[in-house]
Amino acid sequence: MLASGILGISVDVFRRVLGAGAGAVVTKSLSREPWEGYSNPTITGTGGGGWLNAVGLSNPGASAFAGMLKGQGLPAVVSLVGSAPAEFVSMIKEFRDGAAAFEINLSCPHVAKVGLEVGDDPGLVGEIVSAAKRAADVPVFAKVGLGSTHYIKTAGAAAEAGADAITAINTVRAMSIDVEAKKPVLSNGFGGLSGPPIRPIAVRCVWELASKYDVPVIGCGGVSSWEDAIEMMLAGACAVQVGSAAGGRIGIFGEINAGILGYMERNGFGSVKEMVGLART
Amino acid sequence: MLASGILGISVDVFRRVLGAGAGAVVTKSLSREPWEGYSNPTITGTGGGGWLNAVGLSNPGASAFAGMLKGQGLPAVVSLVGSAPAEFVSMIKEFRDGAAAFEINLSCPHVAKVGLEVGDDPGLVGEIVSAAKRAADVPVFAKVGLGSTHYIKTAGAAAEAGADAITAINTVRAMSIDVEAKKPVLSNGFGGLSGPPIRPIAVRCVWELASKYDVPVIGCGGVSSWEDAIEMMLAGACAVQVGSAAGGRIGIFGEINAGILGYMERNGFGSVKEMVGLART
Amino acid sequence: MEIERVIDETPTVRTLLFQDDIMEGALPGQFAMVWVPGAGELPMSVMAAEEPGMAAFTVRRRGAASTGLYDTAKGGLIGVRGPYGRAFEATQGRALLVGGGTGMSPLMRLLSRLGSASHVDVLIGAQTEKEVFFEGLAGRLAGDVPHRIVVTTEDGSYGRQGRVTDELEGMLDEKPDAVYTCGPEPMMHAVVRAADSRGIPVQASVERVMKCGVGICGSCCMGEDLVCTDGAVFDGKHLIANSEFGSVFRDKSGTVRNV
Amino acid sequence: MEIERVIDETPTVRTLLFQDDIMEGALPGQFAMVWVPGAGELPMSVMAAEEPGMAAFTVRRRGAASTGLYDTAKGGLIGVRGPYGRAFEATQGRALLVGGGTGMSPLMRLLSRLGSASHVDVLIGAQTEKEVFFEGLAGRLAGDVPHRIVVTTEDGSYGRQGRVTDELEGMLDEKPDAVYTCGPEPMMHAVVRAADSRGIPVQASVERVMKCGVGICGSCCMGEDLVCTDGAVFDGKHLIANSEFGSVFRDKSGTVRNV
Ligand SMILES: Cc1cc2nc3c(=O)[nH]c(=O)nc-3n(C[C@H](O)[C@H](O)[C@H](O)COP(=O)(O)OP(=O)(O)OC[C@H]3O[C@@H](n4cnc5c(N)ncnc54)[C@H](O)[C@@H]3O)c2cc1C
Ligand SMILES: Cc1cc2nc3c(=O)[nH]c(=O)nc-3n(C[C@H](O)[C@H](O)[C@H](O)COP(=O)(O)OP(=O)(O)OC[C@H]3O[C@@H](n4cnc5c(N)ncnc54)[C@H](O)[C@@H]3O)c2cc1C
Ligand SMILES: Cc1cc2nc3c(=O)[nH]c(=O)nc-3n(C[C@H](O)[C@H](O)[C@H](O)COP(=O)(O)O)c2cc1C
Ligand SMILES: Cc1cc2nc3c(=O)[nH]c(=O)nc-3n(C[C@H](O)[C@H](O)[C@H](O)COP(=O)(O)O)c2cc1C
Ligand code: FES
Ligand code: FES
Repeated sequence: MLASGILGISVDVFRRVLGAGAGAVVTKSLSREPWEGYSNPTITGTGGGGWLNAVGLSNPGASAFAGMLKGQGLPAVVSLVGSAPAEFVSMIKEFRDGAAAFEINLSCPHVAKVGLEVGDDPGLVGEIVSAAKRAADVPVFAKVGLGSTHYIKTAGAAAEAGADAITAINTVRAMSIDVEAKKPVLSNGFGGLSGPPIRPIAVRCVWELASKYDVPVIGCGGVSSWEDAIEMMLAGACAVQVGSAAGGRIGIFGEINAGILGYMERNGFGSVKEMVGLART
Repeated sequence: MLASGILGISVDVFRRVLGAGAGAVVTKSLSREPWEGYSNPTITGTGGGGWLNAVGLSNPGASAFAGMLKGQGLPAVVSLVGSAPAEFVSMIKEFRDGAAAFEINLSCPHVAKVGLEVGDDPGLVGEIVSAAKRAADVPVFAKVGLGSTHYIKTAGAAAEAGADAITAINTVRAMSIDVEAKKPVLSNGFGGLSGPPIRPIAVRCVWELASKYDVPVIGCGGVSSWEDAIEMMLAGACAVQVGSAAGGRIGIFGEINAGILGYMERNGFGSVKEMVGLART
Repeated sequence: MEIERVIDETPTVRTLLFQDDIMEGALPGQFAMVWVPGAGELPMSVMAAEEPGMAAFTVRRRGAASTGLYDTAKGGLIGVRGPYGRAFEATQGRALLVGGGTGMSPLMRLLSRLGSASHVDVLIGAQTEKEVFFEGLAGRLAGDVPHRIVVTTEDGSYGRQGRVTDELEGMLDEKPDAVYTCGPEPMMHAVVRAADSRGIPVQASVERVMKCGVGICGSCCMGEDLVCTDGAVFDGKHLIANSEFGSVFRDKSGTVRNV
Repeated sequence: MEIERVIDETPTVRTLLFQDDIMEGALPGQFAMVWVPGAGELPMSVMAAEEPGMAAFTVRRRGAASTGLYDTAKGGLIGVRGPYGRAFEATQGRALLVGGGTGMSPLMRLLSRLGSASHVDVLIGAQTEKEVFFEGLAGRLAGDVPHRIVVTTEDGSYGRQGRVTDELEGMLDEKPDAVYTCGPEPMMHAVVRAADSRGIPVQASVERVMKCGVGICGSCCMGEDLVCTDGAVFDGKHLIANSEFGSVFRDKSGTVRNV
């Protein structure tokens, strides 16, 4: 599954990603109004395949996107950001016929008032997820990350409020400073770290969540090979999202699928389900 | 400065590290009684120079170590772990004549009842640091990391209780699973992630701490070159610890010193102080 | 990267030269993400430099980032990542280069690598005399290759009056083996259609909003293409099949807008 | 890594063979960190295999990890990282190899690479007949190189009665050009001192508690040396200068203990 914010603003690109083997795509997180996001630099490499980004949730707004998706029949998970239950409800209503599921972004680590700042308030998380569940006629996922409130609490609040799955994790709040310029590289200063560097952290979170709650977990963070995808599943993820690694390498979805199939054959697994959480047993 | 837990159990090795250019060394975190730690595998590579470890705070105990350091006159920061103020006080008393400072480990992410589990309780942190301050006649540092309580609160409690510096950060709780064995690699399952992958996270924490509190910050996490050390300083660190990168490369301390000197010359800095926090201005 | 020399091309366009082996090795049409600390970061085609070992960017000041770069003086520091993207494929024979404004910059780099062409025509478009640049440089870069440089200005203050597209038909009649173009999208659209309709291979370097430059963020999408990694240089046939080329682009929020 | 063949050497020692290019390329004396899922991880000298393309470990069952490895059957999976550490430097001329127990393993690998030696003596120590192994293999690995293999058992049940050190003096009298040793530390200590006092270059492969194998954790320290990266093979002169060699080691907690 393509992770949110990666290549996520055009239906044509979604089709290409799906054609390359992704089972589903998650849209860029959408807000009620269009957002320009932060000015460049919004992305910088951190070595070892890591990326630091503060795109600032730039997006054309939920209405515009709903229009694009309408009637296309794509397996598109619509990611949403906002600060209050009513915002999410009004956005969800725009997507009648067009969203296969919704993912509530409770974990963007670099934009004020939304994302992590919402996720850090488990009470609000509960309200938002309940409201979203009532408004939506498709599954609702909650995406968590490392914030100032432990993600386990945020996920717990979402699970209790009826979330159909927890996506873990978003990028990790971080910063890079250029020693010659003597300034943070990103225009926003702080950004979110993604890619292979955060994989061991994401695997741990998937494991902890799958051990603690009964709700399905979608693994996200640093997956860049079929081995990484299997690792997530063994930890307890029933689906896996690929973000940064799809950058410049859309064919990765096919490679991962092929790798998983080969692995299942070699190990005698009849279905993905048999692998989910196997390392925990 | 050599970080805790790296090469940190023998005076002869400390001398070698100091000879290579380290300004100070931090000992392995010591407990009141000797601890065997977890069984192997206790360390595994995670790619991109990253390491995941769950050594389990193996150490020969504070008394044995105090005997080793006594009268050696080494610039050794003694790292301590424990669960209650009295434990720290009794350990500190063993080190009359031998410790240049103490570092209270509030952040080991993989051992129950100590480290992060203490750091996650700001009230307890305050008590421990106050008690340590009263008992010690040398400076007391508090080392924080990413736990279930936001590290900013832990650091705040330590600062209020009189900590002379905050060391940030420890390893980040994480996990690696081997897809062939279908089991976590480390015997303990969870471990702590260190090395270049966590550098952007550590830089962010140093920045946030230095922006929020008046207490000096010691930067630790992923530093493996002089540029990384400067990056920490520009973010607000007045001293920098090198951990994983010193592994197999003790000469790194000299390289970093030379790099910093060259940088200061090129940029016309007369003292390290002029650089501390410069990127925040 | 330290800027070593600055050339004023027009009142709003400057070329900044610097020493860098990696950029010096960029292929013509490739671009870099250029960071101007404090001002922003923006994609810039790598420009040719006459000095060996040097590379350059030619920038027109428009918004914050480009103005920040424009204002960077000799000795100023910029950050550069790249080169990124696909380059022009230099073909043999007779070449026609059609550029407008700073779109001339990748064409100049291409021109400096066309040593084995049999003949090169360079068609430069500008609004007015003051905005004409690279005419002299184009001649020098073409060197021994037989060449012709034609300038058009919309107000007729220099060269031929009109738009580059007015001159295009005549030059296509001379049957070039390949056409290369970079400039405002309506101009490129016209060039691509005209060349393709005559069966002449054409390549164009397309511009879109870019944030990452490496195929992660999707901001540069044009139909199913990502301009940063699938382009910026595309083959004309591919562009004609892409319904968004010459028609719509996405602004910084991702909202669809007309070109 | 999949185990392809298991050889029972003694009732407590097995050799496990597997296919792996990286380990096959390990130099004699280098070690690997071997993970036995569920049982533990431990340092193992890379052993010689007679089959081309194969590498091996020879393990004696002692605690949990070594027993887990010992119990790994054909088809079983182990994880291997490395090779790590410094290797034996093979010198020319006449060589004397002195080993005890599984310490024979790196010496066997060394023997398989001593093709240009003029003569090789192999001195093998064991407690009793049942624990003697590698005698036949040593002969095969020495191949065309003139060699002699001497076995000692403490109970005299096989070979000469006594300890290897009893035979040592006589063999040193034959003036080998280089001595290589690996085994229990008191034995190595004796061998190093004896050879060095006669001015014969000697190298020994030392054992310490290892957690990381790459110089991070410090658990393997011996004086100021880190056995994992500065060794495990050290030059005899260096060892004699190190006051901890033959005297103390640190257990898993880091507590200093007598060898
Ligand atoms: C591959 C590539 C190569 C480029 N090479 C050069 C070059 O060599 N020299 C050069 O001067 N510029 C070049 N550009 C354009 C440059 O990157 C900036 O887009 C331009 O300088 C404006 O940026 P700004 O941030 O200063 O202004 P902004 O504040 O972003 O915008 C200023 C004005 O320009 C418009 N604008 C910005 N970007 C676009 C766009 N992609 N499409 C349509 N309108 C837009 C805005 O709407 C606004 O009206 C290139 C662009 C790309 C994608
Ligand atoms: C570089 C190197 C190469 C090695 N090569 C081999 C080899 O080829 N074959 C082989 O069988 N073994 C080898 N060993 C030893 C092996 O790694 C283990 O230490 C041994 O098998 C015991 O491990 P265990 O975990 O099973 O037992 P544990 O439970 O750790 O210990 C069992 C017993 O052995 C003692 N012991 C363990 N380690 C040490 C030590 N370092 N020094 C002193 N006593 C110790 C313990 O105190 C205990 O009495 C090597 C060790 C090193 C450092
Ligand atoms: C450029 C970029 C933009 C992103 N935008 C969003 C977003 O809008 N919403 C969201 O929930 N996550 C966003 N993310 C986070 C990713 O969805 C994903 O959680 C994270 O990158 C970790 O996965 P990865 O390591 O596979 O990239 C973004 C990540 C990147 C790199
Ligand atoms: C093998 C190992 C053991 C460690 N042991 C300790 C410890 O005992 N006490 C402690 O405070 N930190 C310990 N740490 C954490 C380091 O001191 C440091 O905070 C962390 O590794 C991040 O720095 P680095 O990226 O430079 O390694 C250990 C780290 C490693 C890799
Ligand atoms: S600029 Fe980010 S995908 Fe092209
Ligand atoms: S085994 Fe860790 S330093 Fe040697």
